[in-house]
Amino acid sequence: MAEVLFFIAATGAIAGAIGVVALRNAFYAVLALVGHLLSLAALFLLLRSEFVAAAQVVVYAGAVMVLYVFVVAYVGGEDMPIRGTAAGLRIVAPLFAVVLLVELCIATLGSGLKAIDGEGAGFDPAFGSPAQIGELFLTKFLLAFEIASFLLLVAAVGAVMLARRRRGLDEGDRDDSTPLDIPRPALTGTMAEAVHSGEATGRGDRDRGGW
Amino acid sequence: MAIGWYLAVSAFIFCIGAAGVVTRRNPLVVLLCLELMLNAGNLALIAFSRMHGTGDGQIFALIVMVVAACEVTIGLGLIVALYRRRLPIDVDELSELRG
Amino acid sequence: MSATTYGWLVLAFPLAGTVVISLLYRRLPGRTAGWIGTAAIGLSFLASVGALLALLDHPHEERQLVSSLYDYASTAGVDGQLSILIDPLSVFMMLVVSGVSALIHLYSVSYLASDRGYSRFFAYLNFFVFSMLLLVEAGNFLMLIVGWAFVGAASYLLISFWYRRTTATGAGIKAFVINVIGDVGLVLGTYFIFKHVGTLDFLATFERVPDEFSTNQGDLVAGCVLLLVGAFAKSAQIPLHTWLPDAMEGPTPVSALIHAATMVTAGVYLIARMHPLFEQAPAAADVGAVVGCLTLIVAATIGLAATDLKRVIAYSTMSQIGYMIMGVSAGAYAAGLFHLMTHAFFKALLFMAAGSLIGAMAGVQSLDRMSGFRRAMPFTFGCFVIGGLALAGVPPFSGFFSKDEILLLVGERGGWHWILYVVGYIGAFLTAVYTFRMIFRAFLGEPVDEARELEQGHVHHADVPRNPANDEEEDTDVGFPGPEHHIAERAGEMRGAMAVLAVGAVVAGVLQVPGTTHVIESFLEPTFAESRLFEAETSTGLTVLGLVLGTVLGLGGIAVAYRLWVQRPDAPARIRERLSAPYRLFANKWYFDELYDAAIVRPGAALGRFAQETFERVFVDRALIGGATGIVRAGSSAVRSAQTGFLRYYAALLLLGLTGLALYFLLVS
Amino acid sequence: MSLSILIWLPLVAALIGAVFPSDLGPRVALGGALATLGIAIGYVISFDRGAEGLQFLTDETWISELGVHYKLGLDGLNLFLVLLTALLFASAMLAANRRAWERPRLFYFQFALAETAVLGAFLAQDLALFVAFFDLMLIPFYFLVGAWGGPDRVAATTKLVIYTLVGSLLMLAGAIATGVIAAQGDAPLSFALSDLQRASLPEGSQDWIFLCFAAAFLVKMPAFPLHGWMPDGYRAMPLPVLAVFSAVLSKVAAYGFLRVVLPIFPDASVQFQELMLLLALASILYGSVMAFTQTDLRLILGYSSVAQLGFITLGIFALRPEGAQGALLQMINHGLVVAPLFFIVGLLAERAGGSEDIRDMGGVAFRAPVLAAMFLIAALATLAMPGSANFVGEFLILLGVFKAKLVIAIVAFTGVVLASVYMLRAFIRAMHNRTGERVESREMGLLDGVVVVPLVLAIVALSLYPQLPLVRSEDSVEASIRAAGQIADPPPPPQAGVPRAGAVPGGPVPGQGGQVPPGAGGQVPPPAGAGAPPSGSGQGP
Repeated sequence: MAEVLFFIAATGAIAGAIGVVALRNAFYAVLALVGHLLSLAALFLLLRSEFVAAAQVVVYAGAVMVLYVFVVAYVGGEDMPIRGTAAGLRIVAPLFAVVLLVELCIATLGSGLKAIDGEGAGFDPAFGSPAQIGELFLTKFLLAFEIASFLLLVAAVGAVMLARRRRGLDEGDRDDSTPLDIPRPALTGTMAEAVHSGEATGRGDRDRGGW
Repeated sequence: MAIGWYLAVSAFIFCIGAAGVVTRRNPLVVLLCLELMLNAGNLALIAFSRMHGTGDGQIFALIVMVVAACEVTIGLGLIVALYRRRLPIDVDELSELRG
Repeated sequence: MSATTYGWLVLAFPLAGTVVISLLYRRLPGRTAGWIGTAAIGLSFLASVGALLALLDHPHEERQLVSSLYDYASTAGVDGQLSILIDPLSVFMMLVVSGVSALIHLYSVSYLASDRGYSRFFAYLNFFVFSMLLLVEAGNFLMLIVGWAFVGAASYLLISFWYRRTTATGAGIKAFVINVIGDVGLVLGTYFIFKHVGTLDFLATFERVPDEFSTNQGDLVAGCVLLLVGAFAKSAQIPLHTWLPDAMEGPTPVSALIHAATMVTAGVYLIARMHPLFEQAPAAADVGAVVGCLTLIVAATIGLAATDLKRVIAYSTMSQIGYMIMGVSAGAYAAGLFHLMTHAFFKALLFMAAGSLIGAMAGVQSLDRMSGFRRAMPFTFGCFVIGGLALAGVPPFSGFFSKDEILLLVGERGGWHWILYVVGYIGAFLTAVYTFRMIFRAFLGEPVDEARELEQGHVHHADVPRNPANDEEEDTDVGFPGPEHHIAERAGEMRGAMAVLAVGAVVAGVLQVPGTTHVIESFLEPTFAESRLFEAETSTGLTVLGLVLGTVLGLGGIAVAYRLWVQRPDAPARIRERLSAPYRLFANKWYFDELYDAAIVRPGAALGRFAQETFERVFVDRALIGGATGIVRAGSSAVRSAQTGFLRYYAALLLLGLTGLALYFLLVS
Repeated sequence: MSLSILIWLPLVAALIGAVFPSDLGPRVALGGALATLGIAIGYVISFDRGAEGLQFLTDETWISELGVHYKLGLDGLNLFLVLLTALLFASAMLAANRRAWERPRLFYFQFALAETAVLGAFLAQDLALFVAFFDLMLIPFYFLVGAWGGPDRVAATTKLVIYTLVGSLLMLAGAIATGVIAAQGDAPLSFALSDLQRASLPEGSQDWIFLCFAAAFLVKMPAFPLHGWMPDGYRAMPLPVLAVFSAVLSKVAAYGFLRVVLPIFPDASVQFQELMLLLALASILYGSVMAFTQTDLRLILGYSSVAQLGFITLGIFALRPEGAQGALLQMINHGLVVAPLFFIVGLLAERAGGSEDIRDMGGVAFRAPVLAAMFLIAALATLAMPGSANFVGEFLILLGVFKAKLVIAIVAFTGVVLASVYMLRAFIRAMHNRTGERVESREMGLLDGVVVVPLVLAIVALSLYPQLPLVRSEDSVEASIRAAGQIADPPPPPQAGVPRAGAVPGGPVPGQGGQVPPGAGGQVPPPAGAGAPPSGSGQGP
């Protein structure tokens, strides 16, 4: 039974993954990813990680993916030709990917770890339960937990900062500056200035005398 | 099922994701591919967790999820900002930071 | 109070004067600064007298007192203390320095009255007196060097007192640099001696010298010659004399005080103070005697040809110091110091009179422009003549006795010292000639316009003040030199100061009349107690010969000058034509300035330019900097080309790296 | 109180200041610097001059696996350098407060970071910690020059950073090698200077490590011919920054020789003594000649610093107590004179239409007597006029060199003469002569005076009593050069006669002491009569 379920779920996950990479329409790609995530959640269940599976479905496939869908809807999921400016990458990249896959397979299968041929440790009813996870989070991994929560906070604030509407800039007005211009004050001295020294110094003659 | 199978699937998904990151030009899809790679990692972590019978791997997976969520918010925020400024939504065009 | 307490007081008054005047320079009305300065020096003189009296209370052999305030730099075997040495020699110098200084301060009170830099002048002048007193009271080499350099700095400040004149600042820097060369000589000499005796203290050094050094030992001779370099630089002896004529850029009281009476005689004091060293190193002492002799004759010849009033006196100063250096180097310590004292009197007097004359000429110093001031300025004329007679060595004026005593003692040494003796008398003759050339040209003859104006009761003032050295227009809005000129006939302070000095110049000789009085000699005896040369026997024959020779040469020189410049005014021009080669040599000051310019200044500047333009630019900037930054720049541009800005390219690189890494681990395991 | 407070206080104050509005922030940073100065003065007062070794020791294990300690301590070697650093940074902050800066909070943060780094480098008693602080110094100056400098600052910054970084990397390599080589055998890995000093390194490795350290220090000083970054760097730096850079940072390098190089690599120090002396001599002559040809006041002072640092190096590598004592005193002196001079350059430029070129100046002294007096005192001290503490420093340095290598000392005196030429030239061209075209002579304001006058008073005070630092540093300096000194100049055989010191006036009975070999004088303690002023007759009672 487990084998069948594994086979179905694994097929779904891989298919979803291929869909994400191959589909031209970004909206479809997002949907493919949702499918992939659900399949993955099934795999987690097979590994007896109920809590993670639930989190995967609720948080990931639910909340995060909704965010994607919103953005796709906002930005527009136009077709993007899958071809590189550097055309070579199109051939080279999958090649490397395949090589990497082969290597990983060799690594896992040839590692000689006896344990990976088994089905894992013996059955423990507490394994993967919310209680166990919660306890771990609040004891052994408390610091990681706190840092993660802080990271989330920062990310939330950062996202707001990035995507907020700038004052004085009407919808549709063109803002010529790139985001990179804003944190850099005039003439801080970029590496370009340094390397072509002399070119970038025209504006530099502020008052030298006095203090 | 042997743990090795899960690991194989994980490797497969990881490589698909990696190939996607390299070949796709739409930053949105690049982000999706990154999610694939992260999830592949998660799968491996959970498989090992199962193998050892301890919860540590699951904790790792959850933290990875948190990081992924953060990455998504920032990434998507960037995409929205790009769109606002009428910049091309295309990683090849956004090459301002070259040396 | 003990003698050393008086010694500290002597130092404290001028220093306090400097500090008070500097801090209050803005709030001192009128001539207050001048009176404060004069009072400080006057008190210092009184303290010197106190030190003298206190010292005389001590028995003869206990008249060398050391007092130390604190450790100044005492580390790693160096024992530098802030200590003074009170002995007859230093008291003698203190009296001369503070006495003459007090009079010159008094003179300056009115001489500089209209100058905007009035307070500054007295602050500097007081500082100078402090430094000079520190020099003569120093109890060890370190303090001596400090005083030595301080007087140099004060001299610099006062030479370039009218600092809007580029000639003054140029002269100042020249004086300072040559003095620094002297300081270096002094320091190096100290090293040579310190290396052996292991102490900086004078008395301890002198005691150890006979044990540590054999006669004419290499290090001692080297040390003494280097000390002499210091003495030559300070006392304007050949070859380090070129700064002194230029130093006449300073106000005339400065020339009187620093460049005639006190500072330039420091070299004489130094040799006298170091006599235990020089007696152990006769070779070095001979160098001093020869250089002194050379200087006295060279300076006298230049004095014959110079036309600037103050420079003539300056060259005569050089020449007279040559006598002193020759004297103390040859062992005639008391005579040399006696001449130092009488010279301080009559030379300061001459400079003061010259200052008065220059005031009447509205700042002009050229002898060619002066004539016939006798009736317009009787007092100045009188002082000038007294000073001139003393300088020329006419009996019974003071200079006669002191100069003849030096030459007598030099002659007594015998051997090759006879050459010095003869040259000394030739110099004495030339001295009389150029001194009275100056007096006759300035005071006799047809009165010039300025003199006529003065006879009608009005001091001449130029419409546009000009720098006498290069005829540049003065910066009148600045206020220094001041717009008003002052002459002795109109200013009581100037007259008073000059009168006292004139009396000194006339009567000081009685202190040391050959065969009769020995005031100076017996007073100085404790300092030179262990000297082998101090109490030299003099033969009566030589003494009488010297007195007669001195009188004849002095009067003869005056007669020659009278004949040439009064009776036959066209004669000098003819002589000049007939002897054009020596004349050019003298008028161009033996080409010393040109020589230094060609040998040191210009090569130095060329080296600087080479370093600046070639070495710095080519080697340091191109090769070293260019090399280092070039490598980094090339490296950075190589790395930069990898930064294409394409995200996917970076991702592919990551992937490549990952693949490679995995491969590596596979192969390794 | 811990030395850590001294080090980190400025930085903390600047961080607190960064929270305040930008007009108050600088004041807070300044307050931090002043408080640091107060603490430093407190340390000088409570310093026990009789005690041996380090005082106020802080010793924490920092990275235990590598044997790196967070070890701080004060001794005679760094006591006054710390005070100098605190004093000059306080003055420079005060000077900086006189004008507005763009992004002031960032500026003061960098400034305070620099102070922290310099203090750390002076106080560190662990080689790794020293290297860390030494390299940390570069970071704030990179920003201070790069962001707030004058024209061409980017090129100047690049030069400065690349050049000094190369030296720093060499030093890092040398430091690691020192620790590793010293730990061979059963000794545990440790970077504490005291441990390294005990473990004597083999001569072969000493040599190349010495060269690494020397390169770093000589670049930082800068010494000829590694001074290439100096002209551009000096031209570009804002003046308050330049004042501390020139006054303090170069001293860290010279201090490094005394603290690190001589005790740990004594054999190599002796091996390369002549090379270092010749380099120092070249620095003196070259710096002096160049200072004479420059017209930009900054560069005159810059090249004069090259020459002065040459003297300091000369004193250190005389490998004699006099020389090293003089070098240490001269470090303090040079810092004290060059900082006010740079502030005065700023004041002069204000009066000369913004130009710092002496050709555009002249006649400034007329209405500014106080300014002129300050400039004059600082200039005379710079040219080491006897009576200044600088002279005492140079006297001791050259005495040390004189005893070690006579010819070098004599040639080095040329530098003394040249110094008087270039410093007076600068003074006269700026202050005297006719008024320049755009010059407006006016007295310095009260606040300018608050910056400059205390420093000049410090110069005067030190000139009156140079013994103040000398007596405190004597033992430490002696300990620092002992190893190298013994190799260079083995102590004379014991039958060298009666020790001669202790006999100041009133001294030995004539004929008591025989011939003492030259050099014996260097090892003897100061005269016994040090405390009690000898008075009375030399002839004996």
